This record gives sequence, C-alpha cells and structure tokens, in this order.
Amino acid sequence: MKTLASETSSKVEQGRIVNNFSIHVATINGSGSQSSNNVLMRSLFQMGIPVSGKNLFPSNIAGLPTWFTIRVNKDGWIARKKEVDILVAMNPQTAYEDVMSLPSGAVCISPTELNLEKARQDVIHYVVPFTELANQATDQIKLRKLLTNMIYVGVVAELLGIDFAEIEKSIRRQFEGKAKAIDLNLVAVDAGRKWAKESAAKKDPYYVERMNKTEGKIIIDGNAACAIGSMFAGVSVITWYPITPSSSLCEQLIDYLHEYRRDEANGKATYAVIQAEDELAAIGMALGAGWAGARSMTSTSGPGISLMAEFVGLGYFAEIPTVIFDVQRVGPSTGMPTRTMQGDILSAYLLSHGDTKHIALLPGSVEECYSQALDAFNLAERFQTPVFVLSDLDLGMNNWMSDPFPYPEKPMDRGKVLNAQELEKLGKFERYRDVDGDGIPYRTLPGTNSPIAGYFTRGSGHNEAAAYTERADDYLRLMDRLNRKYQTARKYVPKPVIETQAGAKVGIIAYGSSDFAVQESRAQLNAEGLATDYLRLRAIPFTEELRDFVEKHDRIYVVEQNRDAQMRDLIRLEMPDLAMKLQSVLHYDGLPIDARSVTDAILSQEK
Amino acid sequence: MKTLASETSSKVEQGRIVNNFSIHVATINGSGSQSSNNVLMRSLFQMGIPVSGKNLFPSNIAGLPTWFTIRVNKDGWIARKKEVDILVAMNPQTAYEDVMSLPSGAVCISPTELNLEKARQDVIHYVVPFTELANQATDQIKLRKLLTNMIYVGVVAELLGIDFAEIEKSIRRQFEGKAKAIDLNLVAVDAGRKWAKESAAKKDPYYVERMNKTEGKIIIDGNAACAIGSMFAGVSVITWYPITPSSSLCEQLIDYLHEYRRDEANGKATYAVIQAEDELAAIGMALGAGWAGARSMTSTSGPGISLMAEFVGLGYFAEIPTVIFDVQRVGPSTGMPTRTMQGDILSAYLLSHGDTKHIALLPGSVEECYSQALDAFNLAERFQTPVFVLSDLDLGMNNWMSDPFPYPEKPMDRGKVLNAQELEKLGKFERYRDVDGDGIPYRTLPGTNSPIAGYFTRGSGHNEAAAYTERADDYLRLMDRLNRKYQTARKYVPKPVIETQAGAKVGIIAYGSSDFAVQESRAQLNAEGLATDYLRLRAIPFTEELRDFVEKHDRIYVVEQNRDAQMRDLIRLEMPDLAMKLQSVLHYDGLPIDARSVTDAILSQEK
Amino acid sequence: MVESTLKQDAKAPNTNRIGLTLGDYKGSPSTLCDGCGHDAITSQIIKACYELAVEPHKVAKLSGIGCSSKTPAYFLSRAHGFNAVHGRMPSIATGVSMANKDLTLLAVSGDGDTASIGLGQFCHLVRRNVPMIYVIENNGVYGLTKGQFSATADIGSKLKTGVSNELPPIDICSLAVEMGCGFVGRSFAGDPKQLVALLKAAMSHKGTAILDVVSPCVTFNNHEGSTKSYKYAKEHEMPIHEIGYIPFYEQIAVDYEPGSAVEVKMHDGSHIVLRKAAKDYDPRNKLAAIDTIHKAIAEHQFLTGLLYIDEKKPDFTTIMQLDDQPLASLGQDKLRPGKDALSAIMAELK
Amino acid sequence: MVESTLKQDAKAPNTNRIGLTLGDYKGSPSTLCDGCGHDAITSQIIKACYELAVEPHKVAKLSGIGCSSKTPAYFLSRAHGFNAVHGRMPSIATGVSMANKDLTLLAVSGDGDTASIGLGQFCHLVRRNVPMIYVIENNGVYGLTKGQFSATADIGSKLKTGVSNELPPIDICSLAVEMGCGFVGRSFAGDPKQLVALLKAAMSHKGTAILDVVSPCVTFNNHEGSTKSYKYAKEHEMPIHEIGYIPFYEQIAVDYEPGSAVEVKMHDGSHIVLRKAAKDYDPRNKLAAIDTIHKAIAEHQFLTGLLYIDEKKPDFTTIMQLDDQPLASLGQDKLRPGKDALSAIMAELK
Ligand SMILES: Cc1ncc(C[n+]2csc(CCOP(=O)(O)OP(=O)(O)O)c2C)c(N)n1
Ligand SMILES: Cc1ncc(C[n+]2csc(CCOP(=O)(O)OP(=O)(O)O)c2C)c(N)n1
Ligand code: SF4
Ligand code: SF4
Ligand SMILES: [Mg+2]
Ligand SMILES: [Mg+2]
Repeated sequence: MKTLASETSSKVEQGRIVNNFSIHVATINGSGSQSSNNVLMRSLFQMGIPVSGKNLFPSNIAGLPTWFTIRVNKDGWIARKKEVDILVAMNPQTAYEDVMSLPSGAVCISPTELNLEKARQDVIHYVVPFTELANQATDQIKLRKLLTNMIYVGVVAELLGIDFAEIEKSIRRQFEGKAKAIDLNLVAVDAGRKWAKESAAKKDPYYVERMNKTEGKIIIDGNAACAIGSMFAGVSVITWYPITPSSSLCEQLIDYLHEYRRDEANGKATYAVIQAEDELAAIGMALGAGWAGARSMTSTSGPGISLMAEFVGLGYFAEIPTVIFDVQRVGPSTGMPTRTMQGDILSAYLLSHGDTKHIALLPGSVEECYSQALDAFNLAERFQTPVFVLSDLDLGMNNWMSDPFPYPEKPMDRGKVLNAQELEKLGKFERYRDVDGDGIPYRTLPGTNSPIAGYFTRGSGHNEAAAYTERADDYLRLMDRLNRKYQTARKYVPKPVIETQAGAKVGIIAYGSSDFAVQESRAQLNAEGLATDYLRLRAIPFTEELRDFVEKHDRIYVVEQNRDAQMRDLIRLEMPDLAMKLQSVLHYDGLPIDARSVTDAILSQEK
Repeated sequence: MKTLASETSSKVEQGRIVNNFSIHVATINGSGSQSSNNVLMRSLFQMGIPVSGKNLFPSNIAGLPTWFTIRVNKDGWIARKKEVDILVAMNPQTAYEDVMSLPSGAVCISPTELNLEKARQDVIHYVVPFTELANQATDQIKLRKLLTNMIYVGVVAELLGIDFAEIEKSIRRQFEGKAKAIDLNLVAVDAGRKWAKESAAKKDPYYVERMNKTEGKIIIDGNAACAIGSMFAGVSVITWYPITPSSSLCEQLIDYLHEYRRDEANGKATYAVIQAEDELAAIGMALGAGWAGARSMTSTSGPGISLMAEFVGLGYFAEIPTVIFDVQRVGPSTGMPTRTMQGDILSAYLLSHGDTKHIALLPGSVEECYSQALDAFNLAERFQTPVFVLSDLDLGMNNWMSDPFPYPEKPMDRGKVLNAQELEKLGKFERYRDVDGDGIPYRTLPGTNSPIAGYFTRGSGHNEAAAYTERADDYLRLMDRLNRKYQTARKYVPKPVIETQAGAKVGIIAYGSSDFAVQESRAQLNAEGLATDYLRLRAIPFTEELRDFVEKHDRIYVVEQNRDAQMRDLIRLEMPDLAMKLQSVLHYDGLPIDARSVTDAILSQEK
Repeated sequence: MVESTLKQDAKAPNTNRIGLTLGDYKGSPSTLCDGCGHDAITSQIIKACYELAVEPHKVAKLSGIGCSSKTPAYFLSRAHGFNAVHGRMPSIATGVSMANKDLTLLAVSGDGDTASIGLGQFCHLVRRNVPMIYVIENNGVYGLTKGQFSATADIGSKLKTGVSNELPPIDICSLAVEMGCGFVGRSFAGDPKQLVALLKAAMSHKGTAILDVVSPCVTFNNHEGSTKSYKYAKEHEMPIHEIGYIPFYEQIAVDYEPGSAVEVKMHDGSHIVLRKAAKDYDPRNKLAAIDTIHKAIAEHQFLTGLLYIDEKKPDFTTIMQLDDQPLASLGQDKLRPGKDALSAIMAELK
Repeated sequence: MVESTLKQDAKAPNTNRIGLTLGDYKGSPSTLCDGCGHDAITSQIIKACYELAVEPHKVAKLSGIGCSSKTPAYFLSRAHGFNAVHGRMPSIATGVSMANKDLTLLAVSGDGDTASIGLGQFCHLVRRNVPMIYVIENNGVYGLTKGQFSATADIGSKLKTGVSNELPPIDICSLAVEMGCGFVGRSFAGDPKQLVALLKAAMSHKGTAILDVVSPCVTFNNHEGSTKSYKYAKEHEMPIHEIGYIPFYEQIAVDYEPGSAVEVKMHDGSHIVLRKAAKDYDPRNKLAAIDTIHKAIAEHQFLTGLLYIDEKKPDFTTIMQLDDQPLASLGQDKLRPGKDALSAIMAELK
C-alpha cells in the first residue's frame, strides 16, 4: 500500500523499528487506566524520546469505551498516527472491532479470556493472563481491576525495552504522597514485567532506545497553557460555566491563581473566579468586569458560544474588552462533547446578529496557547472589544511536549484609557470619537474622579459623545469607524508562520491543532516528491502575508477540521480574485487530525 | 443636478406635477399623528393612485421625533423617495433641520410659530395658524393637539386636490364605531381645508388626479401578511416574545386566529399562542411543538435570533421542524430597533456553533410575506428543520399596496411522517435512515400507537437508529447526510424572479424589501442609458438559476441593506470562479432603501 | 422468533392491566456509574409506570443535559424521548404539551439543569402550570462535567478537590411552592417505597408536579463533607408522612400501618391518602409548607413526602382552551380556514 | 462662562455636604411619557443621592432594556452608566462589582426585564448577594414594546386591547425573600417620602437590596381593570410602617411622628429606624415577611415598606475575599506574578 511507504521503510532497518510507533490502549472509562497511560507516556518522555498522548474518551463518567493513544516518534512527529502499531485491548466491548481495524503485522496485547488470537492471524499477539496476574498481585478484590491497568504497563515496558527506573520515577510522580498506592502499582508493573520476560517471546519489531530530544521540555495540555498565559496576562475577573472540553482551563487557572495571586496571610486575592449559572451570565459578568476596567475572561465551548451570541454583539457595538476562550468540540448542538473539531470558526467570527465581526486568535501549539492568551488580553484592551481564542479539544485536553514558556517580555497593554489627570488636561471627553484616526476611541473607567469622566454605555445607537441617536449619519459614522478599527487590528494580531521549500508551487494553509499533522504531512509529501510551502494562520482578521502567500502559489490547500471548509471560505472572501486557488482538505470525524489523511487528500487532488 | 433628471422631467409637464411626489410629515411620536397620516394615505389610495406610507419612528413611546413619509407615484414606484417634495413640519424639535434638508423648490407646510420661512427662501412655504384653527375647532383643550394633526390633512388635501369624499370615507373607516371622533376629525379637516382654500394661494406644482391603478388592491403591512399566511398554512403553536419590529406579526396573528380558528360556542381553539418569558423559551417551545407534530412558529428580531442560536442548532442536528420569522432591524446589539436593515443574513444562515446551515426564505413584497409563510411551513416539515423567513422592518411594519392574496392551491405538505398503520406494514423503523437517498429521513410523532414508533431525539451524536454514538464513521455519515438534505432543498425552495432587458450586460441581484427600489432604479438606469437584467433572490440555499444569471453578465451588482455585503459574500462562496463579477451596492443607514441611491451607486461604479 | 415465543409460553412473565410486562417499560442499559442514585430512580419510574399500566406510546419523555438527563433513555423505550439542551427542557415540554395535550409528559432533570442554567425556565414552567411530571435528580453537583457545585449544593459542603461552597443552596421545593406550584414532593433515591408512591401520585396530578429527589452522585459527591451523599442522606432524612396511593383503575394493597389521614382527591378521580407522621402536617397549607421546609433546611434535614398540593389551579392546557383533539393531530380541514375567510380578510384590507 | 459664574454667585443654589447641587445629580432630560411613574422614581433617586451626598463618580448606574431601563440616563450624568441587554443586567452588575468593589452599584430594571426574561439572573444575583441597589420599576407591562403583559401582571387584569391575563403574577418581593435576599422593600412611585427613605436605606445595605416600586405606565396600563394603575395603586396601597433614615455622616431631621420602633444597624454604621404602623411587623422575621406578603397579595393589596432585612448575610465581595484595592485598579506588579513563579510552574511540568 502506497500510503504506508514511509513506515514500511523504517521497518526494514534491520528488522527493528526504534522509537517510531503508536500504542493504542483500549479500556473502559472510569476504570482507572488514565494513570497507567500517563505513566507509560511519561516514562518514554523521560527517556528523551518525543512522545504525545491523546485521550479519546466518551461523554460519560464510567463504563463506556475509551482509548488512549500514544505516539512515539524519534523525528518529533507528535500528531495522532492514523495506524495503530501496538494495541492493548483491555475492553471486551470493543476488543473485536479494535483488533479487526489493525493493519497487518501490528501488535495486539490482550487478556486471555478475550480470545483475540483467532480473530486475526496476521497480527502479532501477546496473550496475557491479566486476571491471574492481578489475583497474584493483591488479595484485595476491589483493587484488582485497577491493578490490571498497571500490569499492562509492565508488559508493554518489558516488550519495548522501557527503562524500569523511568517507570518507577513516573509512578512516584503520579501518586506523589500516597506511599501505599506507589507500592501497589510497582508490584503490578513488576508482575507484568515478569510475565513478559518469562512467558512472552519477543515477536514484534518495536523497540525504544534512549534519546536526548526531550531534555528541558515540559509536558502540558493546552488548557493549562491558556490558564498560565491568562494568569501572567494579569487576568483578574474569570467567569465560567462548566463544559467539556473547556472546564479544565478554568479549573487549572483556579489552582494557579490560588497559589500565585493570593495573599497567604490574609487570604485576599487579586482575582475573582465566578462559576456562573450559565454562559449568558458568564459572558455578562466578563463584560461587566471589562467595562469596569478589570482584565476579564470567560472560557467555554460550542453551546456556550451560541448562548453568548447576544452579549458578544453588545461587546462589539458598545466596545467592551474581554477575552473568550472557545475550546472547540464537535458540533452541531451537543454533538460529540469529547471529540475534537475546528467547527466554530465562522460562528465565533460572526457571532451575534447584525453586521458584527470579531478578532479571533488561533493557537497552534501549547506554547501558543500561552503566548496568545497573553496577546488576547492586550488586544482586547487595545481594541476595546471581545477577543476570541479558538483552541480545541485536541490542543486543550491532550498532553503535548513543549519548550518551557518564556516570561512575557512586553508589559501589559491597557489600551487607550484616560485617567482623571489626563481628562483635566484635555478638558473634554468624548467616548466614541476617533481622535487618532485608527478607529479606536478613548475610554474612561467608572470610579474616575473627574466631572467629565462619566458616560453612558449602550447597545443602542450612539454618537461620538455616547448620546442616544437614531440619526442615519451618526449610525453610518459609527459603523464605518468600527470597520476602520477592525482593519487596524490587522496590524496588531499575530502574523502567520510561514515555512518554505525551494521550488514549491503548492501551498498549504492550516491553523490550530492541525499544525503537527500538517508538518508531518509535508515531510511525507516530500518523500512522495511534492514540495510544499506552508502558512499557518494565527489570527482573524488576516494580515497582508496571507495574500502574498496565496498569490505566489499555483494551488493552495486549506487544511481544517470541519465539514464546511469554514476558514477556506473566509480566505476566499478575503481575496475573491484568488478564490479558485483555494482548495480544501477536510477532516471532521472528531478524531485528532493525522498526517496520513492530509497527505492522501492532497496527493489525490494533485493527481 | 444629474440625479434629479427624471423628476425634473415630470416637473416641466405644463408646470403641473401630477400624482408624482412625496409627502414627509414630521411630528412628535405619541401625539396621535398616525391616524392623520393613515387617512391621508388611504384617501390617495381610494382615488386610485399608487401610494405607500412609511413610518420612521423612534424607539420610544412618546415625545421624540417621528416622520411619516408618503410616496405618491403614478407609475407605481412605491419605494421610499429620497427627496422630500412636500414637508409638513409639525415638530419644533426637528423643524429647522427638516426644512434645511429640503431640495430647492420643495414645499414646506408649517405652523406660524416656527418661523420657518426665514430659514429657506428657495422653498415654497405655506404657513398655517394651526393653533388658532385648533382653538376654533374645539374648546376641549386636551383635544386641540390631536386635532392639529387632522387640520394638516385638510390643508394638504386642499392644496393637492384630494377628494374630500375620500377623506371623509377614510376617516369613517379609521374611527369606525366612534361617532364622536369621526365628527370631530371631520371638523378639523374642514378647518384645514377652509383655511387653505381661503388663505393659501397655490404656489406649488403638485396635484393629484384620480386614476384606476389601485382598484381591487389591498393595503397591508408585511407582518399582517405573514400572519395571514401562517394562519392559512395551518400553524397551531405560536410562541413569541415581544420585540420591535416583530411584535405586530404575532399580535395580528392572535387577532386573526381568534376570529377564524376558534369555536365561538365553546371558546375552544385549534391553536395555542404563548407569550414566552424570553426568546430562548420561545424557540424551545416552538421546537417542542414541532417535534410533537404541530405546525409551530416563532417570530422575533435580531437580539432574539442571537438568543435562539443554541436551540436552532439542536433543530438542525436533531431535525425538528419549525418556522422562525426574523423581522430584521438595525443591529448590532440593540442597534436602532425602529430602523430597517437586512443585517441578519449570515447570522440566520449560519446560526449556532459547529457546521450548521439553514434554509431561509426572502420575501420581497407583502404578497410574498403571505406566500412564503405558506412555503415555510411546508419546507420545515418536508425537511424537518427550522426554516427562517427573513423579513425586515420596512416590509413588516410599513403599509404596502398589493393584489389580494390568492387562496393556497397546494395542500399542506406534512413531509415524511409514518403513522401506526404504515409502521406495521414496514415492520421496522429507523428515524435517521436515508431511505430515499435525498437526505431526508422518516419520522414518527409521539403518541403513535405502535410498539416500534418510539425513538430518542438528542442533540448529541446519533446513528440511523437514533441511538447514541461517538463513532467517527457514524458521525461522518450523519453530517454528510445532513449536507445532502440541504442540497435537496435547492430544488424545493422558491426560485428567483428574473427580469431581463434586451442587450443588458449588467446584472442586478437583490432580495427582500430592496425590490421596489431596485425596480425603480432600473427604470432610472434605463433613462441614463444603462440596460440591466435583474434577479431577485427568494431563498437560501440558492437554486441553479443564480449561477446562470451571474455567468451571463459581465458585471453584477448585489444590492443589499447591510454594511458587510452579507449576501454578496454568500454568492461569492457559492461560485468562487465568478466571485470577481460580484460587486456591492450597500445601503445601511437604517432608512428604507430608495431608488436614487441605488442608481447613483451603480452609475458611479459603471463609470 | 419461534424460540422466543416458546420461551414466553413456557414461563409467562407477569403482566399488568394492559398486558405489558415490567420489561416492556425498560429502556436501553444504563451507562451511569455503578451505584448512581439516578439508576435507582429509573427503576422506580419503570415500576410506577408498570403498576399504573401507563400506555408507553402515550408518554413523552423529556430531559435537559446531564447524567440525570440521560436517564430517559433507560426507561420506556417504546415512548418517544427528547434529550434537549442544557437547562431549557421546560420550554420544550411546554411546546410538546401544547401540541399534544393527550400525552403524559414525564421529565427528568438534574439540579444543575434545573436550578443553575434552567432556573428561569423552571420558574416560568411552574407559573404556567404545564401538566407534567418533573423529576429533579438532585445530587448537588454537576455529575456529567465532573463534579462542580450546582446551585443546590449546601453551604460549606466540600468537593473532592477540597474546594468548598460558600453560597446558600436553592431549595427547589420551597421555590416551587413560592412560584405557585400545585404539586411539590421530595424523596430520596434510596427510598423506593416512598418514591414510587410519589411518582404515582404525581402522574395523577393535572398540572406541573415537581418531585425533588435527592440522588447521591457516587463518583463526585459521595464523601464526607457533602450533605448529598448516601450516608448523609440516610442519616438526616426526615419523612413527614407516608403516602398510600389508590389509582383510578385498580386498588393497590397498601402495606403500611394506617393512621390519621387527609384524603386528597386528584383530577382524574383517583385519591391520595396522606398519613400524618409524628408531625401534624397539612400539605394544603402553603405557608406551613414553606415554613416546614425552611425549618428543615435550617436543621440540615430533608423534608420528604408530599410537601404541598393544590388541585384547584387550572393547568396550562385548560387555560389555553385547546381543542378537544390534540393540535398535532388536526388536519388541513381544521387548520386552514376556508376561502370565505380569506376573502373576508382581503375585503377588510381594501 | 463668565456669565454663568456670575449667575451662580448671584443666587447660589443649595449644596450638600460635598458641595454639589441637586442639579449635579440630574441627567439628560427624560424622553418617557408625561406622567410615567418611572420619572417620579428618577426624581427620588436624584434626591436620595443628593441628600446622602453620594459622590457621583463612585456610582455605576446599570440597567437592562425597557422604558424603566432607560432612566439611568436621566440621573447622575456624572456617573458611568451601562444600559445592557434585556434581562441580563444582573450578570453585568456582578462583573462590575468584582472589578471594582468600591463602586456603588445603582441599578434600575423593569418587571419584564427582571421577572420575565431576567428571572434566572435575578435569582442568582440575589443568591450571590452582590452588593447593589436594585430598583424594579414595576408596571405589570412591557412599556417599551407597547403594552404586553409581563410576569408581574395580575390575573384577570386587562390590556387596552381587551386581552386579559390568565397567569398568576410573580411577586418579586416574596421571591427575593425566598432566594435569601438580605434587603427587600416595596414602595410606590407616587409616594416620594417613603421611596426616598427606602432608597437611602438600600444604599447603606451591604448586599443586594431589592426595591420593588409600583410604577404605573400611564400609556399602556393605567386604565380600569389594571391593578397597576395610579388609581388602583392609590386606593389599595397599604403601608406597613414608615422609615426614618439616619445616615452615617449627618443627622437628617425626620418630620413624622415617632412611635414604637425597631432599630436596625446597617453595615456602614448607619441606622434604619422602623416605625410600626397599625400592624405589628418585624422585618427581620423571614416567614412573617413571606406570610404578610402572600396575605396582602390574596387581598389584592400592595404591602409597602421595608419588608425584610437580614444584615448578617455576607455579601459577594466579602465571600470572594477580594484584595483591598479594587481589581480594576491593580497594576502589572500585582497582576503578573514574577519570573520565579513561571519557573516554578515550568519546573513542575518537566
Ligand atoms: C449550554 C451548556 N453548557 C454547559 C454544558 C455542560 N454540561 C453538561 S451536563 C452539565 C451539568 C449537569 O448537572 P446536573 O444537571 O446536576 O446533572 P447531573 O450530571 O448531576 O445528573 C453541564 C454543565 C452543556 N451541555 N451545555
Ligand atoms: C432580547 C430582547 N428581546 C426583546 C426585546 C424587546 N423589549 C424591549 S423592552 C422590553 C420589555 C420591557 O418591559 P419592562 O422591563 O417591564 O420595562 P418597561 O418598559 O415596562 O419599563 C422588551 C420585550 C429586547 N430589547 N431584547
Ligand atoms: S458521575 Fe455521579 S451523577 Fe453521573 S453517573 Fe456517575 S454517580 Fe451518577
Ligand atoms: S410607555 Fe408606560 S412605562 Fe413607557 S414611558 Fe410611557 S408611561 Fe412610562
Ligand atoms: Mg446534579
Ligand atoms: Mg414594565
């Protein structure tokens, strides 16, 4: 099969495939497998090998199928790998289907009682007596199920040659402070290890070997990165309503704030986190706080974005700063809450009735989750408007390697705010006058001690002096200025990242969590003889680099994770003259995008 | 001035301008001028002269400036006329500005105490001692203000030559059943008439003469037309939350239903109208009713559309029929609630997060408000999805002439609903199976007496059998089928109306309430030597006629009433290969669009 | 097929008055956590419907979003079900009720779904008195999103993470009474007897029947410090009276001791008999109901039982004077006025 | 400029403790209907602020959408104002309060804004006890959209069009008490004395102070059959006690007869003195408050005065343990943790 070309080539290297495979662990959610998978992933990381871990979990608390997929790749490709190389089939509900979907020659580790050997003869099987091993490891019946998960860690580690010192280290880290749990888990790992050593003859080609590619790196999920960025951005009013996959952004932020933004002596905090009664209230509170001068934010996902539509229009029209994190999940409606997608591009960009359009940032890595959180608060206050940060479940909830985040260089940009002294000097204040010609007016904050500071904010028609108006000319001026302001934003938002190759006539445009798959795909395309250039968008509105890029290429593929080619359409609207150059590669089944799918889709269109 | 060419030409006809002018009455809202203006307009209508009346009113109950503008036009052009020919300046607050904005040679009728004569020497003045006349007409002080309004009717009627029998007739109609009011108003009209006859020498060129162009016609606003259409469509559950300019749609519907859908003997009704607590509840109720098998609807305006975003996504994804009337007003946010705009095109089309897109109808006249209401309910049940009807304030709340509405020919199309007998025959039922290949599945209604009728409706991932699923393949199939269904809709929605001219290389595309102005503009353009073809869109998704039309023309102007060229963009996305042909004529100051503005905008781009 | 028929004959299961087995009232298997209170409530709903011989196809199951809101999939699979959006089920229910007044609306919601995001719709539903059974499976947390506090969490109760709640709880029952609800009851997921009796009583009420059922979340709220854990609830539950329910169609043997009783006649002709417990409690006294509930709250006790009933309040389908036939089943003949009607309207506009 | 200074000298207007005139507390001219109850309330707000010598720049005026919600433009033009979206002002207020706890939040809403679309946010605001004065200008109709019923319209009241309301009214005061509000008062737009006293008392309360003010809509609800018309209100008003207010900074001469009194100490150290009217009413008794309100409703009477007060409930800024300085005024030094903090976080993630 042509599409497997690159993998096959690494297989032949002396029959050993080193540091280049995927492990897919199928379990039942709520069964405690998450710690095991983390231990496995971290051990690999500690051995210096690039790795990523993705949780494909159900919208359910316990009892339904869940998968954890680990990608180990010496070249640093950490997007999801489409093919499973090593399956750990612990879930009877899905075992048959799991094993049937393996490529020929893959590895299957499964419990004796599932009888998977018969299902596929072209797969390398390791059949493990998990129940027996668990029974031997403990006589506490309740614990056996949990321990089974750690037993497979031992089996996998032994088969692959993972350093057991690293396994122990990561178990100690995982269960810090719980001595009993540490002991028990070590026993379980050892049971697996022993079994594998004694009873399983190595039949597969997969091995790990120490490298030095993770030194100094961190492992973090995008939600934590957004949280850290927000804290260092100086956010002080945080409002939220729980929703998967965005909840952990605020929950982790709460922990960080509690630690770093609270006076331990008296318990007083330089922030307020409010769990609102719903998303309408969450965005209302964020806007109220932004209006009153605090750096404010809210975080949500699709359904919450829809509920915020009315208020966000107010933010646009009355010009109130706030930051909205949208950790996108699969829509429409409730959709698949625990699957990933980039489906809210158009809804966020256009959110609310009437002529509205918003600034949206598009983080493409955990590092950018951090840096764009910093940017977002600056942009919100500079442009006095709600700013979206469009993350997604894959980026937000999965574990990614990254360099440590740099301390922010730029001071906070609080935008055009006049204080009492400045007002006195000016002698006059008009809230919505475009003094500087950039479309951005000046504002004052409530509480400013000046008789001319006060003004009336409204979502209805208003003139430069913030007075109510229904005059046609006032309205035109206001709407045109808002447009001017939006155009000014093009010069302030993060520019795209462009990577070129000599002689490339084909360009790829992508954004957000697709980045890793696209980078890998470019290598695959190269191997197939297709040179590509790559532009990764980092913000809406677009900057001038985008047009240049499109102009320079014969054909452009916009890679994105939704059905309706939402970003492709936005780019087409930006440059109708070049519209026909823009084609789509769409991935929208809820699974994190993988390089192979992108490569195949581009190659099939290039033919 | 070039732009006045056509009007000027009619002026010269023997110094008399007959049946071709605009009257602009400036008053204070809540002062009772509405009846006067109606009387004036209806009298003209009864004389057989094409006429329209538009209310430019404030978002306020009483005390703020309001204007009523009457267009009299022998050729049937009833869009707003940009230039005011006859001003009745009753409002001291705005009188100066009103008179200053008159074109040279226009007429100004004003009360003595306003002293407007000095402001403009190049205007024909009739200075009326209104206070004196009112004092003479009644000694009830309270009534004097009200009567003043009827006095100007007398003055205007006498000056223009309106038949007083028609005035009397329309007063009797207006105040039906209130003998005292009729008498008093007749006295007032007579006072005005007498004064004009005796004290005002005719100095202006404007006259009316009887015609036969309104025989058999009705005068109605679009909201009433939508209401009538909905009633004859068989709507049975109506939910709403008051909001200008949509309230009067449901309020008039209530009246009609009360009269025609209620058993007078026992008071029982074949409908339920619910004033909900807000728009989220209104759309929820409408969806609940649609799901349970009733024809349901809700009516709202911009802010309501935003609040409905989450639920409308559920309707799309879970496939539930309902009809949503959006009587558009000026956004964003509260915007100008009593001004008109076509600003919700994109928000309605894309409403909700994730990959959603909706069917939207675009009535271009009061007649189509009626016929498309009928269509909308059929489409909603055929496609099992929320269907939008995008009207606007100009269409919905202003008075338009029309032919009487024809009784619906087609029977109600209830779509693919299986009853108990059919289910028994089939032996099997899967709610979301695409049996017919058109993307439209079959549904059953709750209460169906069959053990296989029941199914579970959800906004989360579901397979053909309506069971919960998070499988990638299930999701892809579902989303692709929804797309297929949407494509099928292209064949069912109202086709565009196309008007051609020999040799036209320029095409105009418009929709909704812009129609009248565009039609008139085409005549103006013709007069300027520019032949145009015209395609009026009546629905989203577009039908095949649109591409043909664009292909056939060198240049296309999309005329619309918003800032961001929302429909032009949608068309560009529909045919990226032709995107550059599509230019915009935008009118977005909140006033009803007028022909002259369209003509000027096209001519300036044609140069 | 042949086989299963044989089996049925071999060991015929019990059936109810309309010939259905208990199994006919079940749904698909639950995917909730083992031991979740919600599953216990599901069982009682199945039992109540079976015993009352409810016709499944005449029921519409409704819910919002949450673990609790998933449960309608786990009972009455023959009935239509609608799992709506978070917190807005009441509006869906109102629409369904208007479209088909002959349906029995059986709704399940959570405390987050009802008291947090859904509070406004809840209050307005109660105000309209839309006829339905509205069960709140109340665990004081958001189960499905992993354990954040809902608006019914008690002050001072603690999450597993150690975060503690500083806001007073909303008491759904006293709020319902304040909003004029005509049937307000509370029970506990672990008290099947009382629960099934209250469910049956609720099904006979013509109007909105609110049933707040304390339903421990074993995963996120079943630990020390939480007042909605099994342990806490069992210790602090305070039943004020027991209910014997006599349905219209068949007498049911009541197996508890008789005592002094208040008999309440239901709209459908059936009766509820309220037996006074130690306290002298009259569920028809609004103020007493509020008082008793508030006092129990102050003493950190759950007041269970039928807390308030008022059968006089007209329900929403009555207020709306709906046609005898459900609106959803009306045909074009009744829905579309004749040509004369259109002509008359047009004539008026001329 | 010279002229106006001269004029001021010539006839110096009265000023308050901080040297401002009554005029300094005014706003732009009202555009409401002549005689609208809302304008009367505006006047009393101006008066109360003037007499209390509130510093205008320390006030944030908040409202939703409606005729009532327009009124913040008509007072305190020196203060910042925020006319938000319909029914969702409470969330805006909550955010403002968190951002700047030193502001006095003065909010005006309508009955439609609060009890219809805004009911959920209203209840949750009260539950959080966000410190603010929340005035509901209650006319039982949607004024701005031309007279439809709101959720506070009385059963049986009739619109000008003849449509009559069939649903029971929501009583904002008893609902607020039920939701645990610490300050609940009611007054009437036509009773300036009581209103100004209640406004002043509300401004001293640390927590959410709800003031439901019956405010007749002269255009749409001031006719026979409506219970919120001037005529009806004047006839049926039933004041339960009077309030003398002694502000913290200066003694104000009270001009009504003394009587038996309950003295309530406010958070800021000021006092409210409640004088009992004919009835013996203790506004600190929650159940009595609910009871009295409900009974008045049953008798179609408005119960006015300070209906309930509880000063012990901590307000939201206290619960949130906010920094002494308003969050909005904190600089980068306090908002951005140092390099060591980031290093520590990064180290943990390695
Ligand atoms: C608009 C919206 N916001 C947030 C969510 C996420 N969400 C799903 S269930 C839930 C809470 C459920 O709590 P509750 O109603 O108490 O049910 P439980 O799971 O405890 O039974 C939330 C917040 C959502 N589905 N929709
Ligand atoms: C989301 C939304 N829906 C509807 C409206 C239309 N609207 C404006 S004011 C109002 C009602 C106001 O009633 P109330 O709060 O009682 O104020 P009043 O005018 O009576 O003082 C409504 C429904 C709106 N502005 N926004
Ligand atoms: S998380 Fe709690 S509420 Fe949800 S299923 Fe598990 S035990 Fe039940
Ligand atoms: S309509 Fe009613 S509420 Fe509105 S301004 Fe007029 S009197 Fe006041
Ligand atoms: Mg819960
Ligand atoms: Mg009102």
